[in-house]
Order: sequence, then structure tokens, then C-alpha cells
Amino acid sequence: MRNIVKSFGATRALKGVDFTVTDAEVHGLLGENGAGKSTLMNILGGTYNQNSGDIIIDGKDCSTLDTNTSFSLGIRFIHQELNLVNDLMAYENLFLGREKTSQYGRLDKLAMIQASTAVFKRMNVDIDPLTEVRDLDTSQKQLVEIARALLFDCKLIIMDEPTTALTNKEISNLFDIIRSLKNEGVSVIYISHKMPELFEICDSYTVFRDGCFIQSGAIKDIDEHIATELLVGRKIDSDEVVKPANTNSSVMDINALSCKPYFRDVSFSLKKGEVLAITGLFGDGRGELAECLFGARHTTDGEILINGKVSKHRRIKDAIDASIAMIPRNRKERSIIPDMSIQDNLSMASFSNNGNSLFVRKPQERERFSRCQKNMNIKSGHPDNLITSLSGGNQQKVIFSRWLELDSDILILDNPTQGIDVGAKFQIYHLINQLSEQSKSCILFSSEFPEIYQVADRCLVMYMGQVNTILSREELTEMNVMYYATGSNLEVKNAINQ
Amino acid sequence: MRLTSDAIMVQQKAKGEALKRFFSNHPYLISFAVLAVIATIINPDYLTYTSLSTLLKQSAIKGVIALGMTLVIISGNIDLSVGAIVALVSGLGVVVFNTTESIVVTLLFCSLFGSILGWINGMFITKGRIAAFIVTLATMSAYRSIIVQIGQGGPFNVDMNVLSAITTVVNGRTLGVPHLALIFVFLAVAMHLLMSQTKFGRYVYAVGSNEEAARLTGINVHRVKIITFCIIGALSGISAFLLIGRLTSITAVNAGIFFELDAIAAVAIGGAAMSGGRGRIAGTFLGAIMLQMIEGILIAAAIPPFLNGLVKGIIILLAVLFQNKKSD
Amino acid sequence: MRLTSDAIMVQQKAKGEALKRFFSNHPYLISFAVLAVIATIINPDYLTYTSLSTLLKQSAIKGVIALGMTLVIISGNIDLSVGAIVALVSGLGVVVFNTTESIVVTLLFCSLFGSILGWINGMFITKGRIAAFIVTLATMSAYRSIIVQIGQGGPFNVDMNVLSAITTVVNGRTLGVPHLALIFVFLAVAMHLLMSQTKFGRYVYAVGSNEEAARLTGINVHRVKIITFCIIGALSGISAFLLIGRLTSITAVNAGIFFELDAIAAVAIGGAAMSGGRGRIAGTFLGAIMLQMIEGILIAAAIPPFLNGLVKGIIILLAVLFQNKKSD
Amino acid sequence: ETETTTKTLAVVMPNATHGFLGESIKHAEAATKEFAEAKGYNYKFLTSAEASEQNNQLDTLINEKVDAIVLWPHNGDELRSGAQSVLNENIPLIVYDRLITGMEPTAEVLGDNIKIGEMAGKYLNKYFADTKDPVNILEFKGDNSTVPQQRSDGFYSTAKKKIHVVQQFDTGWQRATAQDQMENFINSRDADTVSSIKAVFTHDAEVAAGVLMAIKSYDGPKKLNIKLVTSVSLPKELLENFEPYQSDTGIDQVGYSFSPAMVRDAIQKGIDVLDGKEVSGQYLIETEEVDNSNVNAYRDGNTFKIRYSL
Ligand SMILES: Nc1ncnc2c1ncn2[C@@H]1O[C@H](COP(=O)(O)OP(=O)(O)OP(=O)(O)O)[C@@H](O)[C@H]1O
Ligand SMILES: Nc1ncnc2c1ncn2[C@@H]1O[C@H](COP(=O)(O)OP(=O)(O)OP(=O)(O)O)[C@@H](O)[C@H]1O
Ligand SMILES: [Mg+2]
Ligand SMILES: [Mg+2]
Repeated sequence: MRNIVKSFGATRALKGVDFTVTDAEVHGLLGENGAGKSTLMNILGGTYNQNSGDIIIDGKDCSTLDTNTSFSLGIRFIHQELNLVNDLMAYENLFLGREKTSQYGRLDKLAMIQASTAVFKRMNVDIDPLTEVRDLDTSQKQLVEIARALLFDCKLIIMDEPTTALTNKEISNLFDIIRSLKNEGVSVIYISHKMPELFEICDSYTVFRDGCFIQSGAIKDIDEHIATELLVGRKIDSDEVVKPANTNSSVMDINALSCKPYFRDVSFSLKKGEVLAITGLFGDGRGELAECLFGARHTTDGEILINGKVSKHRRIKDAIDASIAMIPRNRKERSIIPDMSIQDNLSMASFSNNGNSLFVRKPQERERFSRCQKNMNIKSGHPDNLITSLSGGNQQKVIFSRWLELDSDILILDNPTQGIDVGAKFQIYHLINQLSEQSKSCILFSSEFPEIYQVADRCLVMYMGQVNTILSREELTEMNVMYYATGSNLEVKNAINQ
Repeated sequence: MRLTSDAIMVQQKAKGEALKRFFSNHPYLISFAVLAVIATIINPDYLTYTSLSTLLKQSAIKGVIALGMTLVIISGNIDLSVGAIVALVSGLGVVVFNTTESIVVTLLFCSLFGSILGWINGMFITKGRIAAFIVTLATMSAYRSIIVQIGQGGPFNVDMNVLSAITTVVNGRTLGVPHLALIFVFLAVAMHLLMSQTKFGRYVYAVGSNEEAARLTGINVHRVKIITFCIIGALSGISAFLLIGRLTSITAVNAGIFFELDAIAAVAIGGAAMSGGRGRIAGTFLGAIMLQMIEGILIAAAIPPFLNGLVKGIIILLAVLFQNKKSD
Repeated sequence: MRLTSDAIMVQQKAKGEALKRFFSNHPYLISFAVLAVIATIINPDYLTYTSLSTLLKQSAIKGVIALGMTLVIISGNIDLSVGAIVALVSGLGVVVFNTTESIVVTLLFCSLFGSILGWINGMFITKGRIAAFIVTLATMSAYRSIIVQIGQGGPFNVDMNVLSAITTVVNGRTLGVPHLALIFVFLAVAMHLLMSQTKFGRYVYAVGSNEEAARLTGINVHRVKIITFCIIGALSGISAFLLIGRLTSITAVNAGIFFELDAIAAVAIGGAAMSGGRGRIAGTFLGAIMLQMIEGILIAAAIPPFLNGLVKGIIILLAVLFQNKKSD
Repeated sequence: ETETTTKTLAVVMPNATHGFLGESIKHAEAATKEFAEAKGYNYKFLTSAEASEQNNQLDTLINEKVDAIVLWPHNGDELRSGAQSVLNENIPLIVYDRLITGMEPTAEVLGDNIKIGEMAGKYLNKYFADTKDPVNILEFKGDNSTVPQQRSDGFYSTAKKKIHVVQQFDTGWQRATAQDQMENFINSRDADTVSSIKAVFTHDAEVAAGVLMAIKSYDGPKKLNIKLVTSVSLPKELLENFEPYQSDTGIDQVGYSFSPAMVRDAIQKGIDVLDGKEVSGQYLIETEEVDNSNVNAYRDGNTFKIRYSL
């Protein structure tokens, strides 16, 4: 791709970038939030057309692509945001637009289901092709998106932040597949803000900054520090964040909370100023636990105590009134209000929960926006523009600010840094520490060990809908987390019992 | 011993699960059963063969349109112009029949002309990017206006000398089954196969459920929508043909009036989501029959005429409420 | 020299941008301008003071409902029962007025009773989890049926001895401005402030744009929806009150008939998205006036009666088409 | 100055939602054009969907200072204030087909709906004079506005006690609705009730056509004993069917004239006003009764000819 330019109205997302991928390589595309990565990939995938510039594929000029020609050229695109049809089954989504038919145009359902089962098996995931996508978990949905790209033979797969909702095990499965694809001569463009992943899987890299090409080369020639500097454009101190000590009085006690069939008998207590990480593998019921703690899902048993008092927690408003805030996972479906402006999206939680005033005060909102923009380094145009004009990472920053503005005592963070670039991530970790210093508590739902390690005081590991163990800061190692998350300790116990 | 009884429990539970799943996939069956029970209590003869075939026959004309409405609603749109399409097509259909005296030509004309009118709707909606509600509201007014102008307010009458040809086809029976019922069942099966066994059916669901995702997989969203409107247009045309046979005289100003509301109600009672993405032809088929059953119940129970609307509204709400509660 | 001309260019470009943004935010202004030009060509006096105030006065009764419909549509729903609410409220409103002889009591009754009817819709939609389309289709039939049954003895007539009290209030003028126009403008401004300046307004947009996200920010989605239905009910009640004053006699079978279609059309022409999340009160306000202008154009251009529907349909489509093309 | 400007006649009608209205509008428009052009007057012809819209039209016409208005109200009284403001502006007003109580327009031209009902009642008395048992009948109403109300009132005022209405139907003036309702009645009521019905009283020819079609096409096991179906308005299609129905199914019909061409008289009065002629008071249009005995004579008569002159 040569000298690509793309503008959205007044914003120039790409200011003439070059980008080259060779055969059988995994090419990492790096850049801050809003650098233009997704935009370039959307052009290659045929979703947008560039304003100017050429695209050359296998030596042929393919400058005007649409989704179908891009597909027939062997390009597969895993979008940054989920694009699945919730009302259709998993296998129907996989084959959407390319159904197999037998004679008379009749759908060959059996063949499609078998092929889907095969793909899932190859990916080593346990998804029934006959479940409706609506009933799948966010991580499963992301796996279905990936499976769709693997279904047919192809030459190039674009993966735009494919792992934001995946657990470590799923990620390593994915990497196995990427390696075998590479051996078959398939190239992969891999976009991620998770540095360790990039260094594990990529052969070469390209860095964008502010819609411009910065540098390209082999991944082995750089390390994480250089990469970070390249994409941010300045030095940042990614030293370990220092944890402040926390007090011992607890703000939240969970007693034998159950939400069948997702999880049962969950008990723990959260101390003032503490960061408690909750982790596990798929199917541990974490997502539902987060919802229950926030009053967004009814529990079947047990109670939640806030500052020693039983909280009703029937509705979300009860939880918010008890000074709990939650940043949900699956930004597109559960956080973004697409028809509203950046500013309104930012202020939404404050509207519904701060003060009794009936009115929206414009100057106050504007002031709130500039404050948050500065704090979180949100790259945006006019605050009255639609939220959908922001890049994925910047949207996430807006959502993060939305909840910080509430100044709650307890924050539930469900995969809060999804899609946020390296520089900003550290900012967020610092922020979480600041909150601890102000005696606020956080519950961090995450499956990224480095992230947990950065901020957590303790780590609760779930297994099959139950608390398996709670690790203290001293016990917190990646090995340990994996050991308990896979339930290995229980297997040993069972073995002894028998 | 323990084990076997446990196994039986599990098996039974699995059966229960399957049954539950079946009903949550086909919630309209519950409403249908409830209505059938009410009808039978009021009139024990209600579900005799004659009544059943009459029921099918009576639901056919609006039911055929409701089949098309199912596609349109699943794809996330709506069509308010079907009643006007019926009026325009049936009015001109009478002229065509009187001129050509041919059933086949008339039927072809009706379905073709209907699908052209539907195509016009589809073009405005997709290429003109106007909401289906407003496009079909406008064409509802426009299509009817055209036929009223042509007929100058008066009726279109099938000529006496060719009348029996069309009435035998439409109102006749074969092996004791009314043709209207046969046609309805045939079209319902055809549409069911279209929606469940073909690529096109899949695309309709996908477009209605998540248009952007459908577009990103390379589905030609505009084409899918236009085709759904052509189909509902053609089915409205067939309905117009049946109406000619049933009434033999078409009053342009009110032929097919409120058909759109009945068709939409049939789809909704049949369990489809009004926001698109979900729905079944089988549900609509029973939905159309249920609406007709309600009419029968109103008459059998001798509800005072001006209260019919109230009772009908309540029955519809209850039927839908009931199926929602069950499918939790 | 170079620099300054560049600076001017930039400034002009920014101005152009701002203007473009303004029009893409307010596309209905374009349709309005087009219609005004057509009307003036056909009748040069059209936009004189009398015509303008007459236009406002004439659009008031349906326009007031359209204001409420804007909220309902922005929140992702629809209300087909407004015409029936007008019939039911205005019929009983006449009885209340004849009994109490008090304007204030009647107005209170109308708005309160209207909002109760709206609340019933809202409860079925939220707590009963039934699509708004089907709930309000059912209550449309039910509400009208009730008043038709009550009104079997003939129309509801305002007693002669109290008649002038209500007609002076509704049909009178203050400083030469018709009261109907004043009331419409007042309510439009109030609803505009509600939607643009209050938190509730933001919730309505949020619920219509992404219900799940709205719920997760702590918004009580059910309450927001129910309130929108109470508001449209209350506004329909006020419309019923105005109708009593304007007609002084209410015929149950066709009072307020098709008001729902006109109200929805006003909202759509006013540029709101039928799928929710987007729309403006100012757009609907002009939309209601535009519909009335179209009626005026039909009269001024002496369109043959049977062709009115065709011309009206075409004008609506063109107006909306035009605004879509411009807002690219 | 008034001498040089041409006068304008405005005709305000409901829009067509029913065959009778459709034909009426056709006649009204043709008559307006014909009469006005003959005299060199301007004219305006307006239709509307409901009463408040019709009021709006009167406002517009007052603004435009037309010289006379012929008004067919949607129902009647709801146009009172609108009509009053027309008179207040000294614009002559001819009201057609509906009564507006509590005001006196320049003139009223009306069909006699009460008389239609009364005559139908008497006809049934006579037709079933020899039958001793209660005579069970069905009533198919138009809707619940004043016109059907008057037709029913008239009917009940003359029909004898033994004439017993088993069930009423609200047809909304729709032929298809009536046909469905009749089929449903036959199917859903028990056999005894169904076979006890001897006659059907309807408010309209299209409604009657639907009822007749349902009877004719019924081929189930229940026995039908319907002998007589009444109707109003006598269009060509119905009259042509008097004889065939008699011979096929043994059903007699009786109908009452209520011609869509009556509206011409109202237009004529409007023109007369512009001409400066004295026009005032109420003009009632005669009702004719037609059954098998005089159907052919009626078809050769004047009313019929004028109706189908366009
Ligand atoms: N539809 C759009 N309308 C207007 N501006 C847009 C649109 N899409 C993207 N942009 C702008 O283009 C720029 C590049 O966005 P892009 O999504 O390519 O960033 P990205 O590198 O993928 O960032 P992230 O890591 O956060 O996903 C951003 O400034 C964004 O605001
Ligand atoms: N709709 C459902 N019906 C029945 N069982 C379900 C349903 N959804 C999930 N489960 C089961 O409940 C358990 C918890 O699953 P859940 O979706 O909560 O995982 P999760 O912790 O959210 O996963 P992740 O952290 O990977 O997102 C699993 O055993 C799963 O199979
Ligand atoms: Mg991106
Ligand atoms: Mg989960």
C-alpha cells in the first residue's frame, strides 16, 4: 500500500502512509490509539475507500477494493469491534455470505456444521456450532470472529486487536494457529496493544503515529522499550508502579453469592484502598459475577454487604447509590451510545447519578470534557462529534472517564484496558494507584497477568463458577494463577480422595 | 438402583429441557392452543373439519400478505402499503380479466404488477435511504389514489359472462378442500422453505439482526431488502387476485383497507420481533389463523358489535403476553 | 499578502464547514424551504401573516401529538393509539365539561386521563415486554371501541349554554394571534427544552440509541419509556381538549382518526430516525407545519380530489429524499 | 370592483372511504365543473380525512373569501363552529346530507335516513305478516355515526315486536368485512340459531352484497332459511342480482334509493346562491322502495339514469 490518504470530514486519519507485507510473515502494526491502524486495515479490507494512494497485491493494482473483491483476493479481516449477527447460530455466522449449498440452492446445513466443528476443534475451543451467538460470551464471540477468517483458504489475515477479550489459554491456542498458517504461506497483519504478544508472534513490525508512517523493520531488532518509544514518540517510564499499603477495614463483603448456573457460593471481602483482581478461564462465571456485583443481574442466593450493611442490589441504581461503578466489557454492545456525542457519552453516568438537578448544564459538561480529555489524553475532534468518530481505544478512554467522574468508592473494572495503547495503559495503572491512595477500592476482572501484576493487592482465582483460591501479593505469579485457574489443585485432591 | 433412577431423572430432565426449548422456539404454539381451547368452550363444534377449512379459507387473503410481511419485518423494515397495493392491483386486475378473459394472464399480471409496486418501495427505501415506514406510508396514499382516480370512485366489476371462471378457481374445492386454503398452505410452505433452506433466507435474518455485520461479510444489503419488498408486492398481488375471485367487484376506495394492520398483527402474534432478526413463517401462518379465530370467537360469544374492538385488543394482548411469559 | 488570502480561505472553509454541519444537523430546514418556495409560486400571498398564523393554528391539534411522538420514536418505540386516545378522551371530556362547566377541570381531566391511557401502553410495553407496535395496535382498537360503545346514543355535544366558554379559549385570539397557534408554539418550546436541556431528554436519546448501554449507566430504562408514553398520552389529551373546543361535537367513530399516521409522518419529515436515537423537536414542529402546507398546496393547485393522495405521497417522498441527499 | 372579479364556489367533502362516497364525489366534482363553467364561475373542490381537517379547510376558504360553500360534513355537529364562522363572514352555506343541530345554514339538502329505516321496518312487517313465531333477523350496521343510527332508529320505530334481532354487526361499511362476518356467524353459532334466521337488515348495498355472497357460497351442513335481505342505495350491480339471487337461492331483496347523484342538487343550490337566487330552508330528497316487483321499472327510471350518466 503506497501513500494512502484518508480523511473523515475535517480529520485526516491517514496522511499518506506506506505499508508492505511479504509472504508468510506475521507483521505487527503498532501505534497509539487513533494512529490510523484500523482505518488502513479497513481500506485493505474494502470497508472504506482511500481518498488517494495505491494498493498493490501480488504485483497487481487493486486500488479500488470492496469487501467482496477483498475477500476473493484471499484477504480475511477480523474487525476490532465485534460484527456478528446475534440472532443467528454460530455456524450460520461463520458461513454468512458464503453458504454451502447442495442442489437446487438448498443449504447444506450438515456440511456447514461439520466444517464449523472442525474449525473450532482446530482452534481448540469448545463452542457448539448450533448455539445462537446471542447466548455466547464476549470471548466466545471473539473466537467466532476469528474462526470465520480461518474457515476458507486465504492468503492474508488481518487481525485488528483479536485478543482483547481472550484468556491466556485461548491466546496461546490462537498463536499456534497463526504459526501453522505461516508455515502454509499465509501472512498475518497483527494489531495489538499488548507488547508481549507482539514480541512473541510477530516477525516484522511497522509503526504509525498520527496517521504517518514512522518506521518498519524486523521485530528482533527492537525491544519493548524501543517499540514503546517509537509509537509514543517520547520516552515513558514504564517502571513498576509502586503499590501503596492499604488499610484493613473492609468496604464490601460478599457472602455465599450465587447466580445459578453461572457461579455459586462466592465469598470474599474487599478492603478499603485495595485492588482485588479476579481471574480465571472461560466458563468460570466471572462475567456474570461482575454483573451481579453491579446489580445488573439478579442473584439466586447470598448477600452483598457494603460497609457492613446488606445492600439491596436489585437494580443497577442500588449499586451506584452504594457508590459502586462498573466499566463493562464489550464496549460496542454495552457502553457506546452510538447516536450521541462524545461529550454526552462521557457525561452519561453523571447525568443519571449525580445530584438532583433536572437540567444539563452545558458549561459544566464542557469543562468536564476538557478535564477528562487532558487526564486521559483522549484524541478527539470537537466534543459535539459523534462518539463513533473516535478510534476504538479513544472510545474506551471516554468510557473509562465516564465512570471515574462518578467518584465512586468501589470500581468494578471488567477488562478496562481493552484496546488501550501502551502509554495510556500505564497512565491508567497510575490512576488506579491514585484511587487506592484516596482509599477507593477496585475489583479488576482481567485475564492479562501483567496487568494484574501491575496493580493487584490480591488475586481471586475462579474455577468452574466457584472461588478456587485467593492469592496474596506474595503468591502472585503467573505459574500460580494458571495452576489454580485450570483447577489443577482440585484434580490432585480428587486423585488423593480416590 | 440409585444409578438407574438417576439416569431416568436425567433423561426426563433432558426431555423437559428439550420440550421447554421447543416451546421457547415456537412460543406462538402456546397462544394458538389457548385460543383453540377458548373457541371450543364457546362452541364445541368449532374445530370440526368444515370450520377448520373455513378458517383456513378465510385467513388466506390476508394471510398470504402476512407471509410476505414476515420477510419484511425480519429484515428490519415494515410495509404499510400492502392494502393499497391490493386495491390498485385488484382494480386493474378486473380490467385485465375482463379484457383477456384468461385466469393465467390475470394471475401473472397481478403478481408481476404487485412486485413492481413493491420494487418501487424497495428502491426508495434503499437507494433513497428513507425509512420504510415513511416510504410505504406515502405509497399507501399514492397507490390507492391512482386506482380511485382510474375508477372515479366507482367499483370495478367482473363481467357476468366470465365471472364463473374466476369464482370456480378461487372459491372452488378440490377433494373437498377449498382452493383458498390450498393456495395459502402452498404459499406458506414455499415461503417457509425459502426462509429456512436458502441463502437468501439467511441473508434476510442477517440484515434484520445486524445490518452492518451483514454488509461487512459482503452481503448486498440493498438487494436483499429490495427482493423482500418485491416478494411482499407479489404476494399482495396474489392476494388481490384472490380478492377478485372472492368479491367479484372491487371498490377502489376501500378494497384491502387495513390489510396492512392485520398482516402486521399476524406476524407479531406469530412471535416475530418487530425490530427484526427473528421470526418464523410457521408463526405467521398460525398468527393469521389466530386472528381469524378471534373474529369467530367474537361472533360466537355474541359480543356487542361496538365492543368487538375492545375484546379483540384484549385477546391480542393476552395472547402475546402469554407467549412472552412462557418463553422466559 | 499570500498569508492573508490563505487565512481568509481557511476562515471561509471553516465557515463552510460550520454551515454544512448546521444543515446536516437540521436537514428538515431544506425540505421546509423547498415547500415554502413551491407554495409561494402557486400562491404568492401564501406566506402573508394570516396564512402563517392560520397554518400554525391548523397544524396545532395534530402537531401537539407529533411533539410527543418525537419522544416515543427517539426512544425507539412507536405509538399507534394516539388517535384512539384523542377519541376516548375528547368524548369523555365533553361529558366532563358539560357536567363541571369548568375549562380548567376539563383540561386537567383530558391531560391526566390521556397520560393514564399512555401509561397503560407503557406498562404493557415495558413490564409485559411486548413490542410497542403491537401493544398500541391493540389499544388503538380497544380505546376506540370503548368510546364508540359509550357513544351509541350519537355524538358527544358540548351543551349550548357552556359552548362559548370553551370556543373562546380554543378558537380565540390574543393580540391577533390565534390561541391554538400560541399553545402549539408554547408546547413545542417546552418539549424542545425538555429534550435538549434536561437529563431526561438525554436518557430518551440514550435509550433509543443503545438500550443496554443506557441500562448499564444506571438509567431506569423502563421508567424512561413509561414516561415518554405518559407524555404522549398527556399531549394527546391536550389535543383532545383542543379538538373539543374546535369541533364542539365529538363523533366517537372518527374523532382523531388517522392522527397517528399524520403525527408519525410529521416526525419522519422532521428528520428523526424511525429506528430511534436521533431526532429533534424543532424538526417535528416544522414537519407538522409542512404537512399542513402540503394540504394548502393541494388546494391552491386545484388537484383533482381523487389525485390528492398521489400528489401528497409524492411531495412527502420528495421532501424527505431531498433532505437525505443534502445531508450526505 | 366586486363586479369585475369572478365569483368562486367552494365544495367541501369527506374523502372517499366507501363506494357510495366515491361515486358521490365523482358526481359532485362533475356537477361543480359543469355548472360553474356554464355560468363562468370559479370553483374549488376539497376533500379531507376527518373533521378537524375539514374545519381547517373552512378556515382556509374564509381566508380566501370565497363566495359560497357547499359542505358535506363528516358527521354533522362537529362542523358547527366551523360552519358558524362561515356564516359569520356572510358567506352563504349549503349543508348536504348531515344535520348540524343548533344552527341554521343558508340551506340544507338531505336524504331521509329515518324514512329509509321506517320503510324497511314496514316492509318486513308486511313480508312476514303470515309468520306467527318471532321472526329472527340479523342487523349489519354501517358504523356508529349518525346516518346508521337514524336508519336503525327508523327501523325499530316501525318494525313489529315479533321481529327479533338476534345479532348486530359493525361492518365499517366494508363489503369484505360483512362477508367475513356472515361466514363467521354461520360457522361459529350453533345450527339452531343459524337456521332460525329469516332475514337480514343491512344499511348499505355493499354490505348486503357481502352478506349475500357469504350465504350463496356456504356449503356446510347447517341449514339456512334466510328469505329476505334489505339494503340501501341501489347500485347497478345489486339491481342486476335481484333476479339471479331469487332464482338461485330463493332470497328476495328490497332496497331503498339513496343515490350518490343527489349531491348534484346541493351543488345546484350553491350555484343558485351565486346567481343571486333565493335559496333557503330544508330540501328532503324522496326515497324510493325497490323490490323484485319494480326493479326493472326503477332501472328505466330517472334516478337510475342520472346516477349512471357519467
Ligand atoms: N468514521 C469516522 N469518522 C470520523 N473520524 C474517524 C472515523 N473513524 C476513524 N476516525 C478518526 O481517524 C483516526 C484514526 O482512527 P483509527 O480507528 O484508524 O485508529 P487506530 O489506530 O485503530 O486506534 P485504536 O488503537 O484506538 O483502535 C482517529 O483520529 C479517529 O478519530
Ligand atoms: N445460557 C446459559 N445456559 C446454561 N448454562 C450457561 C449459559 N451460559 C453460560 N452457562 C454456563 O455457566 C458457566 C459460566 O459461564 P460464563 O459465561 O459465566 O463464563 P465467564 O466466566 O463469563 O467466561 P469468561 O471469563 O471467559 O468471559 C459455564 O459452565 C457455562 O457453560
Ligand atoms: Mg483501531
Ligand atoms: Mg462471561
